[in-house]
Amino acid sequence: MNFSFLVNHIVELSITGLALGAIYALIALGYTMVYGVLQLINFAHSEVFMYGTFAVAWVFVFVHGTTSVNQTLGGTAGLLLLSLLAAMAMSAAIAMLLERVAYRPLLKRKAPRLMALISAIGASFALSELMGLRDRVVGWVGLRDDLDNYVSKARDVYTNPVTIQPQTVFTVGGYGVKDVDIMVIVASLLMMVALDQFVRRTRFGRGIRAVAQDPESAALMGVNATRVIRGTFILGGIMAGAAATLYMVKIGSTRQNAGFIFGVKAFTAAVLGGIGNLRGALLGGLVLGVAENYGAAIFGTQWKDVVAFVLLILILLVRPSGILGESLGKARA
Amino acid sequence: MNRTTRVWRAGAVVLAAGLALTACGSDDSSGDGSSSGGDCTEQNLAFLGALTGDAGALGVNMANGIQLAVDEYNEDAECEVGLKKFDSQGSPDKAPALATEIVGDDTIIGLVGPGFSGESLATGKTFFEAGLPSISPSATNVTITEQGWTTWHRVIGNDNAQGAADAKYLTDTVGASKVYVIDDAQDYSKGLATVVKDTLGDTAVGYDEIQVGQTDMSATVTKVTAAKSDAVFYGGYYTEAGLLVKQLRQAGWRGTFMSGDGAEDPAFVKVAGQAGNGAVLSAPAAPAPEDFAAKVKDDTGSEAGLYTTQSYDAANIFLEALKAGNTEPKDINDFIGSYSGDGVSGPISFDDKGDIETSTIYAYMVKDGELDTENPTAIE
Amino acid sequence: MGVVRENLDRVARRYRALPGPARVALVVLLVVLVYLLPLLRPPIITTNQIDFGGVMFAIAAFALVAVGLNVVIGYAGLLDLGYVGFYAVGAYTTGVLTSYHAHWAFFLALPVAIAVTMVTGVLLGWPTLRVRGDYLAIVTLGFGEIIRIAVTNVEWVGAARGIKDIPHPPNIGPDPEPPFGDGGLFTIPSLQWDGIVPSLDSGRETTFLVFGAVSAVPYYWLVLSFLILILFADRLIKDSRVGRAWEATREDEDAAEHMGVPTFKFKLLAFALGAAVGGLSGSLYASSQSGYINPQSFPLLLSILFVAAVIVGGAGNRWGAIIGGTLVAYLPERFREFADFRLLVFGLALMILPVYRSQGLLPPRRTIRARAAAEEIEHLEGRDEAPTEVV
Amino acid sequence: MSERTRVLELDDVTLRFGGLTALDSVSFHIDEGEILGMIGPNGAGKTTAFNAITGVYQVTSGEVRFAGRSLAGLKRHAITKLGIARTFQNIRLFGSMTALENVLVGADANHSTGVLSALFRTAKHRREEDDGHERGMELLEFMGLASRADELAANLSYGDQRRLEIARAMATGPKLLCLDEPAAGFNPQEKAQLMELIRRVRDRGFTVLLIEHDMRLVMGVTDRIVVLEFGKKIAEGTPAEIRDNPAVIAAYLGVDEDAS
Repeated sequence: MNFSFLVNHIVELSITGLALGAIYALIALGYTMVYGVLQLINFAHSEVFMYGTFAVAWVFVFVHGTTSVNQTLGGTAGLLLLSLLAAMAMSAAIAMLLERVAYRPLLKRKAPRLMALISAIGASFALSELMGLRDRVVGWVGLRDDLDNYVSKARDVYTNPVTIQPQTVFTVGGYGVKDVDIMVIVASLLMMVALDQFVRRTRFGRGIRAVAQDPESAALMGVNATRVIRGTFILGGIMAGAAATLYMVKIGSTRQNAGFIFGVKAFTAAVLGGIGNLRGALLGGLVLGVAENYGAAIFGTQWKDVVAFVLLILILLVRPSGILGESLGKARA
Repeated sequence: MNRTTRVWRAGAVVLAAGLALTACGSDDSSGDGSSSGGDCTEQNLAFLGALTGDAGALGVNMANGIQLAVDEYNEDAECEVGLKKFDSQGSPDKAPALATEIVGDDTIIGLVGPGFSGESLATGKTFFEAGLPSISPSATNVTITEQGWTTWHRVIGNDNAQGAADAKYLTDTVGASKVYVIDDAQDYSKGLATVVKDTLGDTAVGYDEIQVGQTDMSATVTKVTAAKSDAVFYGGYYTEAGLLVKQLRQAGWRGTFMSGDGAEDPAFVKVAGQAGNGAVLSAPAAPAPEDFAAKVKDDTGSEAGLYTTQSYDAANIFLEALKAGNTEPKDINDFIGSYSGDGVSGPISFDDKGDIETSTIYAYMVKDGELDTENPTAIE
Repeated sequence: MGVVRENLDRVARRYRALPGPARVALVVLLVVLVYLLPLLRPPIITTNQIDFGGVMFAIAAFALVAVGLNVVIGYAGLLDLGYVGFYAVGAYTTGVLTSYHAHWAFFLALPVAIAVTMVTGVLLGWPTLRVRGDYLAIVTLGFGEIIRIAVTNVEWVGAARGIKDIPHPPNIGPDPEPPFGDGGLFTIPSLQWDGIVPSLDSGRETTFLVFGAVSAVPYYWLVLSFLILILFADRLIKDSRVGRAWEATREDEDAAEHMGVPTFKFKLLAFALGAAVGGLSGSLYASSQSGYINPQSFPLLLSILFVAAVIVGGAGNRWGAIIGGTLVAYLPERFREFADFRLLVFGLALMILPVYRSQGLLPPRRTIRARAAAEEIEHLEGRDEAPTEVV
Repeated sequence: MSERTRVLELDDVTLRFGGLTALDSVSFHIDEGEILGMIGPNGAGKTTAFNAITGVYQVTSGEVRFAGRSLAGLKRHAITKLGIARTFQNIRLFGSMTALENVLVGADANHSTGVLSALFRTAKHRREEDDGHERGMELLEFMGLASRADELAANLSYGDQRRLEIARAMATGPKLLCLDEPAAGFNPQEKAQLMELIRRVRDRGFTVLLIEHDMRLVMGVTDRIVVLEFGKKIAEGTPAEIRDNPAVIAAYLGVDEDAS
């Protein structure tokens, strides 16, 4: 246990923790929204995120080539924007596919909720494995040579050729705050505010809240539940795409099972904040990211996940429905 | 080295048998093990290791080396020897049932493997109790040869040798005075890192553990930079090693990064990018000599890779035992125990625990965004 | 799919129509057959490339776990995504008591391992069973991870090295003297098949009754015996006040509470009993062939496969759990040639299954019985509308 | 009246949720063998009072006493075991269990077999199972549901489900049976049958608390009636008294309170 280390480096640990937490939060939104309208844990949401990270890397390879270089954040701004769009599109498409293939048939048949969970677990395995076998898939289609840069050794770590070299922007308490961390935190806050406003202000957002509150009355009032559900998946996918881009900025590498750990963490964040609650997801993500970093500083990095889960259990004991409680339309509809 | 597949372990499962996938990716045991002559009984070598899964590439390297040795032997042998391959996916949970299958097969006269330390520990007893001699080309964990399994051998230096050499390299060659030691809490990694840490003594200024699969290293980076260390030793595998060195460089850390054979892989550079430059990766193995590499390519159609030479040498010891007229497990085991010769990977003889007597540790450098696998420096 | 169900029903009906002694004889015959399976090595279902005895051991162990988890998920309706944690606690308790810190005999450590796991279940359940159902999933998942990370890093339980030399159950007859002495009373050869013609395979034999490292068959027998015991116990408990209380709680917790069911107590009980079976399986696993456990044997993925086994088989039906466990453990070994595609196909199958069988392969018996009752009533009332799907 | 035993007593019971006062100093009592009706417009606090009695809510102030004993702090299942049983406004049967099993769950409230006695099939276990089956079948018979015993609760007709709920509640062996709008969704003929049934229930020795919307039913079957409005008790008396009570008439006709 090393509390003095935590105290001495609290600024650095807080900021890097917030940046990580911001990514958790963006992914958590997908879990929380789908849970809000369907009361289902979308176990495959982690793969929605993972496909986004690949979209980012592929855009970089496509535009930049495979030579590995270091770049500043500013120098890659254009490319990043492009890959953000690509990642959002990719993740949204995967989310939509999930809804169509793994959920809608079950909802139609009124299958028990546990069965939907199994379907989601299956979809998660299948999507992840598909990414891990992409060299074979491309090989069957006969495109192996053309697409080699995108395929690579499918199970290996796939890395963005451009490494973003963070620059110090200003110094707080002896720690030089990096532009990358600021960018990650600010960008995810912006996304979150945009989504929050969207759900609050638009007709579609009202639809989501209505379905979350009471699907039957929503249907009576003329809300098309199927469209709302699909839209919810897409919105979650877009947020996951944004998370994927930020993740690639910060970490720079991904692999076919990269979604798993982040998915578990993001789901934890969603529950921590109060599942179904958008602002709760944000708060949950940030709290989790910072707590993990503090825990790693005090107990050693290997205990970081334990810190996260123990925190979850403790918070649920005190507040059984998460920090901010549950609501997607419920409390403030 | 002791990699086991991490996530897709125990239950890679097929539920629907009827799904038409028969056409693709079948990886049966390729050895037909057929006997050519009239009074030859069928005899096979077995290989046990990961052929698929995350570590599959390494197992394929090994299988290629064995295949080459077997093919060379069969060219002018009276009775041909086959090769049966058993895919453990590197998992200690899968390996015991495979080991049972191997010892239940009377045609198998010896085992090259197991590939990794975890599966070695899980199966050692089975092979020992069944009296099947084995030679591992790649399992380096120190404790395996401390079990009293007299049928177990390896043609590669163990982690003690490597850790001591790495620590020496850091202090003598690099001239580091403050080394931060990190590992990923896996058996292999921790063993190696602990030897390095203990050898370094006071020069090791800090210690942290990360988790396999972790991608954000910020807390560890803070620790390393806060300790003002001029070198980092990492015990673990290339993915986390690459991410770690990258994030250290991103935070402006300028010391020397060193890791062991778990990271000695071209993929390390892929993950680390330009940040990998200057990194030192050690391994208890020299690169394959050129003419040998050519033979491998010729015979199997694949490149020689890590552990191909060791596997070739291990297989050859069994084949020489056969040539010398040994067919009973006990005779073969005695033959291995007293064996002494020069393999492609170096001089080979075993001490009474089954460890190789002399092994050299090599340091491989990363330069200009590439791992130089051709010209390592031997650490004395 | 309807055809399968009809045939199953028909078999069940015919079985029930048999006279008592014939029924007993049939069951005994079936059980003997199941015990002998790894020695009979019947064609088609026997795995090649991997020891069939070892696979049968894995199947029995998986089925045992699934039956235990079925109590938690199927009966009490609690989604537990961290069951592997209990499995690990059982295995590590056995490891610590028999090898790492003490040298107890296996059968002495086994009940302690079960008790420790049960206590762990209560300690985890006490605070967490109060939170709502879906949260339980993530909390238990976290518990499984905490256990795994803890055993990876805590030196007291061997950390990443794991625990070796966990003693096997006691042998009957002389002990073997490795590497070249077999021990045991006598050896039983297994069969080999040339098409449909069986012959004795002298190379592949198991020594009676040596729990060694060479043959997995004795371990299979041991696990199978425990499985049968647990099945009996499961049935006795399910057909009692306890089983009814679980089902009522699962159906409507508030209503159950108002009918005098102390739901929290019963949920905790389900959790503890499920944990106990998990601990039993873990303990058996620890002392099996290799006598070696390490933290990598207990990944999160295993928990998810356990859950899949229960639900695929049909949550709430003990035979469904056995079938689910069997499939999840057996198919990947039988179809090893699919190699890299196994997990992909598994994933796809998990996606497809719920669409066609939304109650799992074998839905709880009740629905079958209820369907029969519904048919009868229809018959009596002379209606001929199709009965609506139950639940 | 005072020579009869008081089964349930509400003494100045107030229940607040945040700023909202759902029950405001409500007092009334039920005597043994009585059928007490509780009526009032929607939102008057009838179900809230019900929930306060059965332990769903803890009262903010005042006291609920059952057979002289305060119910404060008791869990719902403990209250059931003391002898208060209830049905639900919207039927809440255990759908995947058979009719008989539903009743058995109720009967189990008086049983105590645990895992061990179930495992070893002890004499106590067998006695309790037999007792449960006997009592369960008898109750189903009483409700006219015996032929449906093995049918899933979810598959029963609406009226049968209502009756099964009452049987399940009776199986817990209560002194006081609380029926929450048992006639909801019934046609006049079914309502008449229900009235008859409630009387027969009382004749078996149960005390009944009845929440009901349908005035005719309440007037026809109860001995006394308590009227709630906006969480306050506005009247109490025999059906005849209630029928003529101006406050009740005002509440039901929606006349403005200030005007009355």
